[in-house]
Amino acid sequence: MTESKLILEVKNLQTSFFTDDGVIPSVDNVDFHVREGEILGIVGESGCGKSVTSLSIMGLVPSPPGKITNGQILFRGKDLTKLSEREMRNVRGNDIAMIFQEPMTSLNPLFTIGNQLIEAITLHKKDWSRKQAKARAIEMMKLVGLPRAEELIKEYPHQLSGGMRQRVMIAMALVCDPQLLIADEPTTALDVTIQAQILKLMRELNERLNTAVILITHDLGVVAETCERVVVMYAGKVVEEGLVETIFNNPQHPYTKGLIASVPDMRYKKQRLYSIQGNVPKPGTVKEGCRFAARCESVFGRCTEENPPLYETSEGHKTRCFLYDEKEILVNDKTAATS
Amino acid sequence: MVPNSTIKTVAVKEKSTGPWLDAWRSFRKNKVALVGAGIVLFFVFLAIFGPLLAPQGINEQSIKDHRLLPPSSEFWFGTDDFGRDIFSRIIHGARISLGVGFFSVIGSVIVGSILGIIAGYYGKWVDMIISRVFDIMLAFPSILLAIAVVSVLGPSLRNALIAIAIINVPNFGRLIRSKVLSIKEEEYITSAKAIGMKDMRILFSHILPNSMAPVIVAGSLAIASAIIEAAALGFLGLGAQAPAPEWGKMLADARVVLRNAPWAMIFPGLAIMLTVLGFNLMGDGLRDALDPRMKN
Amino acid sequence: MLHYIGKRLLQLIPVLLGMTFIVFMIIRAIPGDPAQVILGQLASKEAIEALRGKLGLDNPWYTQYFDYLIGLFKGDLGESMRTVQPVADEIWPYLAATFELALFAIIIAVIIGVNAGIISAWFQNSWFDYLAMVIALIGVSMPIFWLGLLEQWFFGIELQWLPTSGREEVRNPVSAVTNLYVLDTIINGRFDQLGQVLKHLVLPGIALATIPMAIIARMTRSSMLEVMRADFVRTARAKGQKMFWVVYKHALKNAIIPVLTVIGLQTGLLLGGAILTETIFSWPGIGRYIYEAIQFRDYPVIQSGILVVAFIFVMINLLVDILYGLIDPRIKYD
Amino acid sequence: ACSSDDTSSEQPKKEDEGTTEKETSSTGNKVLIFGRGGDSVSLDPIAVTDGESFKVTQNVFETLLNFGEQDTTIHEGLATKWEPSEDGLTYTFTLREGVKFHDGTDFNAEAVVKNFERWASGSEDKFPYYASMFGGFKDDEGHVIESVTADGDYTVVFKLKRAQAPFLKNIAMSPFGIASPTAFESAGEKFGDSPVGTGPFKFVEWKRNDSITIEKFADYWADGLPKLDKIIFRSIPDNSARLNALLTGEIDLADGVNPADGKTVEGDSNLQLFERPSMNVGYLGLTTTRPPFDNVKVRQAINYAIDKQSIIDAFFEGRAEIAKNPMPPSISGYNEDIPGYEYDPAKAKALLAEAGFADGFEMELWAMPVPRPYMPDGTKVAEVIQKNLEDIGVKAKIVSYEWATYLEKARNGEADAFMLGWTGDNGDADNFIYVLLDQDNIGSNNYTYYSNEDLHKILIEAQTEVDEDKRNELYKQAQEIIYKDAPWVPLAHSTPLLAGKADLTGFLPHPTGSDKLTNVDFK
Amino acid sequence: MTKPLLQVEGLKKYFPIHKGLLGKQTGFVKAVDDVSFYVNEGETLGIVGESGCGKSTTGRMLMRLLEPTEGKVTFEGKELTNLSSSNMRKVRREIQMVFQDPYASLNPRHNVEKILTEPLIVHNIGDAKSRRKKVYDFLEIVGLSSYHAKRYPHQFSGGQRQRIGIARALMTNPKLIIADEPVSALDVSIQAQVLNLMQDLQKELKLTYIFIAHDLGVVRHISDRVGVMYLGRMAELATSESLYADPLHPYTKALLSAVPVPDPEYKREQIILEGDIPSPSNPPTGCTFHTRCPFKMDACTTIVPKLEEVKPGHFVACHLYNELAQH
Ligand SMILES: Nc1ncnc2c1ncn2[C@@H]1O[C@H](COP(=O)(O)OP(=O)(O)OP(=O)(O)O)[C@@H](O)[C@H]1O
Ligand SMILES: Nc1ncnc2c1ncn2[C@@H]1O[C@H](COP(=O)(O)OP(=O)(O)OP(=O)(O)O)[C@@H](O)[C@H]1O
Ligand SMILES: [Mg+2]
Ligand SMILES: [Mg+2]
Repeated sequence: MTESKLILEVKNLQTSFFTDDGVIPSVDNVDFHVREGEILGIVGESGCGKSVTSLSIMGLVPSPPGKITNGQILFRGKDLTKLSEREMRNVRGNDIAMIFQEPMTSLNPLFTIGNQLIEAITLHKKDWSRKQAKARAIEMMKLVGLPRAEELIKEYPHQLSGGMRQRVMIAMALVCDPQLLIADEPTTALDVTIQAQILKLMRELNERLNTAVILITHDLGVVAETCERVVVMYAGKVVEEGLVETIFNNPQHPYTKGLIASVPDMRYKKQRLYSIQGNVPKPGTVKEGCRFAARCESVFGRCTEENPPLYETSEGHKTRCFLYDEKEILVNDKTAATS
Repeated sequence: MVPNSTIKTVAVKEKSTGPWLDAWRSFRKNKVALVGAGIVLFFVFLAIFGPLLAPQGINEQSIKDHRLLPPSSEFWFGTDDFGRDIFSRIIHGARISLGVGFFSVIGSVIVGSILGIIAGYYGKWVDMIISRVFDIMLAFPSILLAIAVVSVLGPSLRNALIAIAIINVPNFGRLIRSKVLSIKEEEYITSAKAIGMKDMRILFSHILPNSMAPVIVAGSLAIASAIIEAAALGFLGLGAQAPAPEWGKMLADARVVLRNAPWAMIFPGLAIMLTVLGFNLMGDGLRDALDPRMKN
Repeated sequence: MLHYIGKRLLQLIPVLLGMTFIVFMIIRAIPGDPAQVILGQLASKEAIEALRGKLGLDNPWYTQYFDYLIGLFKGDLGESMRTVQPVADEIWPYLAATFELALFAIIIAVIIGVNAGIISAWFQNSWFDYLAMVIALIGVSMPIFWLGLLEQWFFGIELQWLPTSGREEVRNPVSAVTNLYVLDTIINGRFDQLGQVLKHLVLPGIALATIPMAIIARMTRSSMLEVMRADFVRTARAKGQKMFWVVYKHALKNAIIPVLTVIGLQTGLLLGGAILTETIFSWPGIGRYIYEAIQFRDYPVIQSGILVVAFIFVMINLLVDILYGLIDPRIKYD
Repeated sequence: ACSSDDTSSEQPKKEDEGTTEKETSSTGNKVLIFGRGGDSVSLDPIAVTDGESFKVTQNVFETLLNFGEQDTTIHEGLATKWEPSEDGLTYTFTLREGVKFHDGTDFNAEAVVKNFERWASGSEDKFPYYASMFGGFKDDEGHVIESVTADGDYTVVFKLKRAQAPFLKNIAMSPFGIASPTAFESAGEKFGDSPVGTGPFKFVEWKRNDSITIEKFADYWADGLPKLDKIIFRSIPDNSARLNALLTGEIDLADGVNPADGKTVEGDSNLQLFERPSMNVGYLGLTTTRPPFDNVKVRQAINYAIDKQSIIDAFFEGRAEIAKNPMPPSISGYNEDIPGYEYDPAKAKALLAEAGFADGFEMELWAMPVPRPYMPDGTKVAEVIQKNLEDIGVKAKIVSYEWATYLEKARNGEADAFMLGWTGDNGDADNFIYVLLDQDNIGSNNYTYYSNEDLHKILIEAQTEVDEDKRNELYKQAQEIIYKDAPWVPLAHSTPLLAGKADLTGFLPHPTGSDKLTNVDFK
Repeated sequence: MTKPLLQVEGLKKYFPIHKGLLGKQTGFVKAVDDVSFYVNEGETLGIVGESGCGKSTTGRMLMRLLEPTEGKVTFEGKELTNLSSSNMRKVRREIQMVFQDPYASLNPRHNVEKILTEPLIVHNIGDAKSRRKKVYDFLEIVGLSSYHAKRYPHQFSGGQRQRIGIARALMTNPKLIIADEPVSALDVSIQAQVLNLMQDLQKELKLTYIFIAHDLGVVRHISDRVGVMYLGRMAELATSESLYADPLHPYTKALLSAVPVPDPEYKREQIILEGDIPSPSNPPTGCTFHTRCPFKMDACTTIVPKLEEVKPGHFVACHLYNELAQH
């Protein structure tokens, strides 16, 4: 695997929600990076901050109550958190595009598919004529495997099936050749056979267009089949990061281990599933120590007192767990991220 | 063996709760709604204790000495053309306005709920008929309907109350009906059926309580509009009869002396506005507190 | 679509029939004898009996009702007992007056209400939001007759800016073509009069607009707040669309449907519910026409007047339903 | 042939009107805008009974005789001379010559006869006033007029079946304005929409519930009259709104000014206040058939209990006279010598005690829901009365109904005590006392169900008594009887107020409420 | 072979489609179309299939929460489809249901104690005291504590709510539990807890499950036999070993190959189906799968394949095997 250039670096990102119950850092000190042309997976259970992370990158955190309270998001070296709304608009859809979990609700039900696609184009290609834009839209629709593109363009979202809508979303995201595509649980709402179609499409597009992809999911299977590298999140923190093979074959963090073990495998029948006891802590309730400590089987004193940093246990494999402290490969968060 | 009994459910200390208590908590956080509730409470207080507090009665005329005096330290809101203390009359009037608002809405809620439940629950032609009747009543210009009803019954406070109750019935009826229809489709109703529950029990133990929240919200807002409607009828001379200090009637009476004594019109108007505002603020707050969809 | 409209119109028939029946029963329950009222205090018993006979009032109620219905089916709205004019001829100017006023009011209400609602939702919890919503709340809390009086007092008498009564400058009367004076002055090319007519609309228009404006603003706001949280709004932003267009194009179109319902309802309500405003501003409108008919026990006018108002009310709602279909492609009419 | 002529001649005429209108509007034309409380019902004066109709028809039509400028004395109208016969059964009218109807046809004896024929062959629901003033129609027994005949072009002879004392006054009433026979024959029922008379103004336009426009009739028989070019009657139902409109200059003359606003108008140098001479009475009727009001002592007690002066001070703003008789002093036959019941609660209590109601009783007090010239604010007056009654131990509950219901219920004798009033039609005592208190009119205008055989005899006698003095004497007796029986508490004879621009001249409000605007002008 | 506890024959549910305001019926949604199966006492029958294929409808018809259009459901020898509604209510004591959405299926205005007591009251089981005790016992059994009894549904996490749902289903000591996607709304780590709980309860209380899910891994894990549904029909029904090891129906094959496996090293030939799932209101003729089937034959477009036993205990509805059998 050749080392390619970094396209996105998220450093120390903290995004908080200012609610009636206080300030809740839903994303806390998150670090990761994306290389050109790679597919990075982010997994984690519901509410762990996956979507907030991606919205932070897009500058779309609902505000109020949300706000990026710390950290940097470097896109090709440019800090997105410092950009004005106007500059950010040029990034959105143009440099970085995003597709969302719910294909059913992510398209505006009252505008035609064509209208929405063309809008996405003309927003960034100011000098294009409508005709050009339309041609481009049709081209992209064909690219994502939509049949009857010329007719579909005049139809409304409700006339399309879920799978087709998600394809439209992908086409819309790719219409301006973005360098990075963020896909937030793009297949969660779809049936398995349709999910397979969409994932295949995304892999193909990634290869053909060399667009870097951040694929957010809670399905370990999807990660295993689609991504090269993966970031595991738990309660607003990155707990482990590494190549897909490494993570699945040699999970280090107790949470990752538990997660992998608790998935029922279709290929063989386990007598009893492993289960992580307890629940994900409510955001903001764990102030001190490791957020997984309350559910961790290997918990020891230090876990509830200190906040574990990310330890790089081997090249590109990092774990946020004191169990790996003994191995003396403590790395400073910052150096790890910039390397 | 008790499965998974090892789970340590972390006993976070939680406040005692219930849906209503929660609603109260979220209501309490809403400052504007609290102001509204404060205003309402203030007027409720007046309605109850007004007669004790008011410096004067409602009909202590003093045509020779105190006619149309401007506000002063003796007569805070001035006097009307009978030489009566407007301040005292407004205080006494709180009971009338709140009473009409409250009881007319109670009446519409009761009748509307019964009709709405029957329509929503039995469906078919019963629903057809009731819904059509609601349609008809809604298509009726409500103030004309009220005027017509009062014309039939004769103008009096009680009849104004009945008229207002009648015009509000279809609103509540429809609300309850649609609520019953939507709750009927909820999964917990299916689950109640699945445990073998009878229809009537489902209706009273599940459907009704769950349809009450919007009724309370709509009710508090309806009190607001009922107060205005009562005032409008009073203004047209179709509501409370003299010498009752009904605010709308006070306004109507004051029109004649508007040029000489604007205070006679300004204060009762303000009283109406403030009371109605209180109910509206409170209703809004209740909606936010009771209707989870409004929560951000 | 046409099919749908046809069907809806068919469905109207029972509602309107029910309406005629209810109105018929109510007005006959009102004590007071039209013959007496028409003939005045002087009339003798015989005269009253004679007139009752002539008006058909001594027939049993069902005969009277069926006579009225048969007339209706022939397109005959009856004849005013008081003025002896066919209601159909008489009603239009009144209706037009109210229609013009209501339309004016609702246009003000929509323009201000919808925009205030949008901006409030866009900048939720900003000072504008609070201010607009407090004003809206005060707006719905105000007895309009009181507001009307205050307006007259302030703008009419104190400042002398605006006329306080009637539809036109009487010294320079509009020659009626459609009876919608704004339109008439344009048709007649009398733009000097247009200004006057508009001036006359202002005060009653504002009084009438206040409540719908407040309701529309609140409705728009809550509807917008809901829509602004929707995924497709985020999608639009993710494309790099300007917030203004996200709000006014993507969100508004979705949020407008419940608002439309309210607008339709309010317009309908204004038509029949403007009695107090019409009285205070001496507006020769349908509300007062019917109100006076009630006072004079002019049965045919009450019946047909209410029927016409109700008819327009349901037609407006039908129109709103059709508009839904134009806005929302998911709604199919068949 | 005639009708085709008409239509052909009318066409160009309309165009003429159009052009003259434009001309006059360019030259400073004098337009009076008269704000009033309601719209007219019809502009065919004979078909209506409401004052708002007469306000307009009074200027479009003329009657054979006129009332005085501010009283109800008889003056010449379309007739210049009138001669009753000795027995009072024949009247000969000499008509004015050179008078034209607005449609261009000539006014003559023929026209008068046709008008009376039209009326006499009507029915009560069509021409109510005719029936009540002349005792019915052609075939009715009570019909007073035996015949109306033309004697030449300009003489009309009326033959009566029996003497009718107020005959000439009746003839002068607004309903009997002479209409163009050509017009009412061709218009039929629609005549009320496009009235044609001989009056100083001709009808132009009627916007229902809004305005009625009449304009100067160029061929009016009196030279230099009318002075105004146009009058627009606007209905502004609310008294305050109407005064507002006057203040903002939207109207020039406002009818029905609230007494409370009288001072405002007087204090405004741009305005002037007009007082309409009083020809009305406002009263509290006591239904004499309902206990305890069947007891004359109770009725007298109530009379003593009410503080009329306070009522007049507060709610008529002093612009009324305390009433002691059922008719106003301006009407001949008024009995000055009646002392009236002064305000004396102690006496009232004593009387109540005598009647066996020492502890008082409970009653309903009906308050008028609408303002009327004789009672500007019924409910407020009722509140004062309620208070007065409370002072003598009588608990009165104020009740109100909608106007039409109120009248019907009161007429049915359902009220204990009710407020009402009357404005005279022709300034005759009969029009008050007989109409309001005679037993013949129980179920009609005698709402108190008061009946007194002696009174009845006197009143019937007075109706045919042609000798003015004798007649007055009869009415004075009648008033004495009524005073003793006290079926009413007469409250006030009010002076209704009007307000107009300061530069208005020549406006003389008429006691009947129908004002001739012929001499009105702007300075 | 044990006697089947529940036997389903020819079950159908056609939802009429009403169009227009006058409600003219213009067609049917064939939500469930001729489905037959049985469940043995103590076993778990899994039903999988993609969204809208009629799983929930089937589940609901078994309890007559929906009236079947046609077909017979026999429970312990009683034909449920004939019972009067009051008798049916009594049977519901024996058959209980656990729902997909643990939040929506709990009345938000009732606290846990009330929710759990309700089935007892409805079926007149025990007195107030014994009911209370039973509530607390079952709270323990499903892994909650007694202090949870006074709380309201919204104060629980998803997994806990599902436990409440399960506890409620257990209150009347039912024999059969129909679980309609009981873990679909839960996170992986919580899903494992609930699945384990259900398995434990089954052993302990000798429960029979009909387990509806769309996650093939979960179904495999919990079921003894699995039925695969497609567009209202049963495409394949077999023991879970047989089905997962040797899927016969082309749809099952595609389905199995489409499921992502959490193992980056696992490589397989994926069958990616073309196109979308047709609408049940307008299902394809013949075999409803023929529009997407890679092995489509002429017969498939016209003849509806019957569910037939191709191997012992392995039923499939596909013409491929008809022919094989014939040859
Ligand atoms: N608008 C908001 N206001 C307050 N808190 C929020 C808001 N949006 C998100 N959060 C909080 O941020 C945390 C992370 O949410 P996020 O949506 O990123 O989770 P997620 O990992 O995407 O979960 P899922 O898999 O359910 O989509 C959650 O705990 C949530 O409560
Ligand atoms: N009440 C109903 N009226 C009309 N159609 C219905 C009704 N209930 C379900 N359907 C239709 O029947 C079909 C089967 O629905 P069902 O809920 O059984 O599917 P499912 O397999 O449970 O899907 P999911 O996995 O989404 O829960 C669907 O097409 C659905 O639209
Ligand atoms: Mg998310
Ligand atoms: Mg389902």
